[in-house]
Amino acid sequence: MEMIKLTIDNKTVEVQKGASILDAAKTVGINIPTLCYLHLHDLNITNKPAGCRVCVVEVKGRRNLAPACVTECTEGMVVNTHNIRVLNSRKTVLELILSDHPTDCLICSKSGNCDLQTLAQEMGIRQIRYQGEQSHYREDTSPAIIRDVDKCIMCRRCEMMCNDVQTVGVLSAVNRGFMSVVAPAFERNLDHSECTYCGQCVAVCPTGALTEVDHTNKVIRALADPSKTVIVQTAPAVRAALGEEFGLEPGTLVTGKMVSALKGLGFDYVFDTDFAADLTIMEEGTELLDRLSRFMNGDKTVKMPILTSCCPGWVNFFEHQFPDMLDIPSTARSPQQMFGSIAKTYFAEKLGIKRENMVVVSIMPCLAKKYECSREEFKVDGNPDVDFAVSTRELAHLIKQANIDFNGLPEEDFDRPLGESTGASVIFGATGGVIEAATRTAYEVFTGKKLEKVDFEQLRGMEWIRRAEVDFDGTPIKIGIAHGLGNARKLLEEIRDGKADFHAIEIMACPGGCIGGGGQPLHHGDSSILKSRTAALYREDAGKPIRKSHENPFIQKLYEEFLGKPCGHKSHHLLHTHYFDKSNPIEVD
Amino acid sequence: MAKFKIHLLVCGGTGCRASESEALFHNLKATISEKGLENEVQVITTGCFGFCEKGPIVKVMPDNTFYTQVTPADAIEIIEEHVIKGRKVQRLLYENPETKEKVVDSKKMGFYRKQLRIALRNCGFIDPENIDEYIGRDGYMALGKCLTELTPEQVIEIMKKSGLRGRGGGGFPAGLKWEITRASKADQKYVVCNADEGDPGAFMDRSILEGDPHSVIEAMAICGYCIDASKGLVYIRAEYPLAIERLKTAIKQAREYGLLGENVLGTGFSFDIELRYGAGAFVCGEETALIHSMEGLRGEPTVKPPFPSVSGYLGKPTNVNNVETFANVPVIINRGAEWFASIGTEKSRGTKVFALAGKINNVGLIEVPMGITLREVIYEIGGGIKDGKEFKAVQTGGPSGGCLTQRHLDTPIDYDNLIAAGSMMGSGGMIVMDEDDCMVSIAKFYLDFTVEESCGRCAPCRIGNKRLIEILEKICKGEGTMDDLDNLRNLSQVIKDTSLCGLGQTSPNPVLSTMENFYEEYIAHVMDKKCPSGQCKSLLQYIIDAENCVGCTACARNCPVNAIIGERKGVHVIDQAVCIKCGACMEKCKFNAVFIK
Amino acid sequence: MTTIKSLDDLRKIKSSVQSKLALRERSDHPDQLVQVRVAMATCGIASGAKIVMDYMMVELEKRNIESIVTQTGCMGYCYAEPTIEVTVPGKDPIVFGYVDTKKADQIIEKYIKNGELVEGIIPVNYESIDEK
Amino acid sequence: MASINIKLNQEKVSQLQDICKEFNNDKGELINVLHKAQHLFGYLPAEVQEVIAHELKTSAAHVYGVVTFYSFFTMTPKGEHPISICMGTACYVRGAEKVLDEFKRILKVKVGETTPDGKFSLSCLRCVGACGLAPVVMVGEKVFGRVSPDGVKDIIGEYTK
Repeated sequence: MEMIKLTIDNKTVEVQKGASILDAAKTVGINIPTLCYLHLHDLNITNKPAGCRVCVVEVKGRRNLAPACVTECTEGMVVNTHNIRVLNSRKTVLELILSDHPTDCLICSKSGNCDLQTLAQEMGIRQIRYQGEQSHYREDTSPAIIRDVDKCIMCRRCEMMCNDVQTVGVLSAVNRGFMSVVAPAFERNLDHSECTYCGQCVAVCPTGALTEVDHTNKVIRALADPSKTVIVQTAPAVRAALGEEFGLEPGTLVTGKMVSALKGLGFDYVFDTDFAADLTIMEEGTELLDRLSRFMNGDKTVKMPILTSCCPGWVNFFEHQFPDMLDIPSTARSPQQMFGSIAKTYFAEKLGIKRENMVVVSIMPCLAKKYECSREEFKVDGNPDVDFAVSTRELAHLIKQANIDFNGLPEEDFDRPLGESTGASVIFGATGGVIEAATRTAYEVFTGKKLEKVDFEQLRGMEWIRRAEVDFDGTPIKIGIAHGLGNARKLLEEIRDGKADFHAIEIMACPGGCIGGGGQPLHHGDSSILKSRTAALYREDAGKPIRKSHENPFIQKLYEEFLGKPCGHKSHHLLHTHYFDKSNPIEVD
Repeated sequence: MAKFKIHLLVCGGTGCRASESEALFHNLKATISEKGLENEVQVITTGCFGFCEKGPIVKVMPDNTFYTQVTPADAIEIIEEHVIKGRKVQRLLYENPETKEKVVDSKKMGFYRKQLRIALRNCGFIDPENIDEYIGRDGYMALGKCLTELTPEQVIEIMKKSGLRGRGGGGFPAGLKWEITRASKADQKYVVCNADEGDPGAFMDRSILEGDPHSVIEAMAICGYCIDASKGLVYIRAEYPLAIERLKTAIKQAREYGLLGENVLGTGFSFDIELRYGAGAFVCGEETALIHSMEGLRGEPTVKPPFPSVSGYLGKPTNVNNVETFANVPVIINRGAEWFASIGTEKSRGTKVFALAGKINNVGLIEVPMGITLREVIYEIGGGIKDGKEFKAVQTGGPSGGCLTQRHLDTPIDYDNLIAAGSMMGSGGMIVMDEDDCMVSIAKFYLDFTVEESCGRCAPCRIGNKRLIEILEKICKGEGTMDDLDNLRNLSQVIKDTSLCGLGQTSPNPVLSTMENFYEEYIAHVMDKKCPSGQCKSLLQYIIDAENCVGCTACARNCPVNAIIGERKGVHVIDQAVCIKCGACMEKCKFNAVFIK
Repeated sequence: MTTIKSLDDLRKIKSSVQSKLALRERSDHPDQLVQVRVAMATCGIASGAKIVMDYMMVELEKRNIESIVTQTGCMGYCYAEPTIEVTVPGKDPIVFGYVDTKKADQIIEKYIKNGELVEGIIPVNYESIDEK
Repeated sequence: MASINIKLNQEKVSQLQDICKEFNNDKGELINVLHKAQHLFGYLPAEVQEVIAHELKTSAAHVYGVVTFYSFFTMTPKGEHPISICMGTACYVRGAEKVLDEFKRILKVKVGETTPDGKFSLSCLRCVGACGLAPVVMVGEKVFGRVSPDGVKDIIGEYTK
């Protein structure tokens, strides 16, 4: 590789050809500020519109200033990142951005977590010399995401996520000049678009323009209502990320502290979505084996491959974009909904209370879960199986509001019966985890043999699309994995074109899986955080005494006492669902 | 084939068509057939003659008689008097404004005397819809020469030697660009002609496409040969329907002749051209934005490098030149690099086409050798300032350019001198202003344009220009402060320094150059709350002079908002609270009783 | 339309269309050309000016003399019609009277080609034709 | 999630589909397709954009993003007599702004609006290239040159007979 030598702030730097000034500066400890720039190394996601101009630097011999994020280093280049010309320009540009931005920071939901606010603070902006007209847009509230476009700074990160990574295509820059903004088609609300609520736009928004719908107050009110039994479930990925909100290292597992905190908040029962994940494996695994054996016996009517259905963003995606393939995904509900369904039937019966008097709260790394629990098909007489889905970030707020010193909490265990889970369910939170969990169970059921080594390394990793073959005692089972909806689209198109011969495919809407969900603590562009969270989940799995879903004693008990058998009549009613064609056909008058 | 004794050339440019030159054309034809002269007199629609001020133009050949401001009704007289009786129609001849003499030969008119038409060589001379006429003027010979006698490297060498620089604004050497694109390796490359002329007040490229479309087609093919591209695209403004029609016709004819398509002139070279339409975005004149627009995207510019020569349309190496640049190419090949390089100045060879407009007597399209002075252009070609007013400034380079003043009048015009003087060549708009023009308002006018045309991608251009115009508006309203002037200057500098593309990097130029050259006007607005040119409405009052007012009521009757009170034969008064400052009263007063304070 | 298959084809088309444009090309710089103006008012046409004009146009081209032939109004020499005015570059215009095709031939051969004077020159005392 | 009904008749839809097909349903040709569609409908309502997005297999947001970027495209129907005032520099320095003000005053609409009776719409454009006739006003295809504020009434009068 060719090396380039240059000088940045009087320091000599040697970098590989092709490196940007920004990257080169970093190697010698010079952190040039950025705003629109986003580079998630481990996922190979980049956003470099060079639009904010905050990273401009002076390059000797160049007429104007150069954006460090996209300017390639050249041999002998002399760069100054903070002389008076650069500083004045950077501050002026920042003042301009602030002049078209509301200054209600004190009550902004992004306060303290806003890249723009941080930058203004670091640059010491104390006045905005250039005041003038500000853009005003209607606030758009959907079941999961709020768009407060007045706060949009046109960094285009959300647009990149929605189009390039997720290929959902809901957001686009519209209008031009001062009027330009990122919006759905015809500036309609998100709930009139094909939005999957994956929340990746929220995950990368540097300001308060895109945030989640906040249900914390509803939870507080439910907890305060003596007539309600309030139970909570926590998704696998939450425990690997919540600690970040309290200053802990990314990848710190806080399962026990989280349980303590939830109890401290006043939940009557603290359960685990992991339990429902084990249940999902039972249902989805049975469905897989059923289809697989019929397929291998030459049944031409059976559809292959089977696709996982636990990710609500992914479900929204195929309902909108692949209405012709609604019969391929598993009909199993997601763990969140299975939990809600079991809680408001089996567990409510056990407690002897009416479902109306039970409130099920779920703590999710995900924003699409907010939409999922509001779906009509997951309600009984208008009463939803899951009442509120709150994000990891909202949970942190709840804990802080309850004056709980999170880091000083003791570690506690989940309540039973719906709090017991296996290692298989914990890894649901990482890409490849669901299919690995399913494989552990399916292998034993299919072959009748005990699985000695439960770790399937070939199914793990961060690669966008992974293909693996697992030997089911002589029968090769072909498995596909995709995370990020754009990659899901690629696999689906392969299937549609008859080019794929998978038996089972796992799809997660968010890059990295649930650990990278739209409801997780913000990574601010550091993708190593996602890797740490993933590692934490696999650590938790490895430490579990039981690592196969079908071995969960409480799951076995649930079938004995209540459900009968997997994919049986009752299961079908409570744990399965059907999908809707939500594409936008051309209807003619 | 009929052997015509007389050719009548009728200008079919947009300007003249707006003044009914089409009806004129039909009337001429009708009269000719009425008189049974079809076999002797030919009427031809040509491209723009340039002298738009006096359009529609009719030129009679071979007498070389130049008629101006011809109406459809004049057709009969031209045929009966000139064609049949051989008597020139005196009243339609151009009158020298100084000597009051009638001028017959256009070359003897001040407007044409100093011009040198290279890019416009065929405009107003041939029928742009007839490929034969183009061929008769050496058309496609340059392409033939390149394909049969010269290697691509040799052609590029000629182009480099000629010193031709891009006429679209930047002034990048065309030959060098071709060389770089040639050096980029790819399975497919593209030649793109930028015909998205969006500069307000500029219509050079349109006139070339309307008057001589084949010259552009030929040049694109030559470029294709040089850079190894088989496909050409013309990105043309949808607002140019006539140019589009002419270009389509020309492409069709060239295809029928086999001058476009497979195996051109039996040499094995293949090249064809498609049209892509712009849709009203000035920023698409920037080449990366143009390419995105051709790809069906929002026309937002992106950072260079990569340059289009390396990665352009659909990610392939793409050579983008504008219409005028291309129009020069065939002549350079035919007449040689030395010939071309002998015209103009050392660093700016050849000629430049300007759209001369504003407060000038001879509005029109002119082509002059580089190095000519502004004085020559304004006073000799342009015939001086309209209505005998005082010259104040000339704006070149459109919204990216600046204002030049009295002291720049003797500066030779070329790329570098204009930049040194705080303006730029731009695509060739040249707007003359007189004593009545307020320079703060002019800066505001251009900023208004930039704000509307900014794509919104980068913050300094999107928000900065908006803030600039807000400050200018404040100043024009008399609410400006000295701090505002400092802010204007700092903000302008930052926008130039930090914007992503050429639009933002140059958009503050009108502000900076008017501040540089007319600072006293800014001060007058800010300190004295006065607009010296009487243009800024908020800073002026219409007052009725009691001594002169006779009470005729003309002003009161014509006031659109009934702001004038007064009895018949009594002194009238304007209610300043109601007055909208439209100036109708002043216009209607026959007694000079209304004045501006 | 036929396809142009080679550079030679192109040259052929060029030379065939060039004569059509020649009228315009030449008259764009008339000072360097032989200019013939034929008086074509009623009196001129009656006495055969049209024939003379056609003859001059055809013959001058045939004999490769770069020239332009135009018509003018009555020159005021009705007694001598048809009259033509010939201007050879660098010389004063000369008006010939009683021109027929034979005389026209002489004018071309003797006066235009060799500068020899031909009979029938009308004394130059007229005013410019256009300004009447 | 509410789906959007596209209320176009079959004939219009097929016409749109034909336009898209003419360009091989290539989304790179979006701007050419939009030009043709606007020519057909006079403007580009949301429904039309949705059909185009569907045919070209791109998102409606993208189509809308493009439509709103280019000033030539409009989502509101033009008046029966669209009036455009040239705001090119040549026209501006020769008083186009005053002419525009007069149109606004008489028609009681702003730039970009259509009169309530649908008769006139008012817009500005940049240089029609008839700078010799500045200031220039276009009504439909007809060009009016050297327009003074006084003459505005007459121009409107021509179309209100």
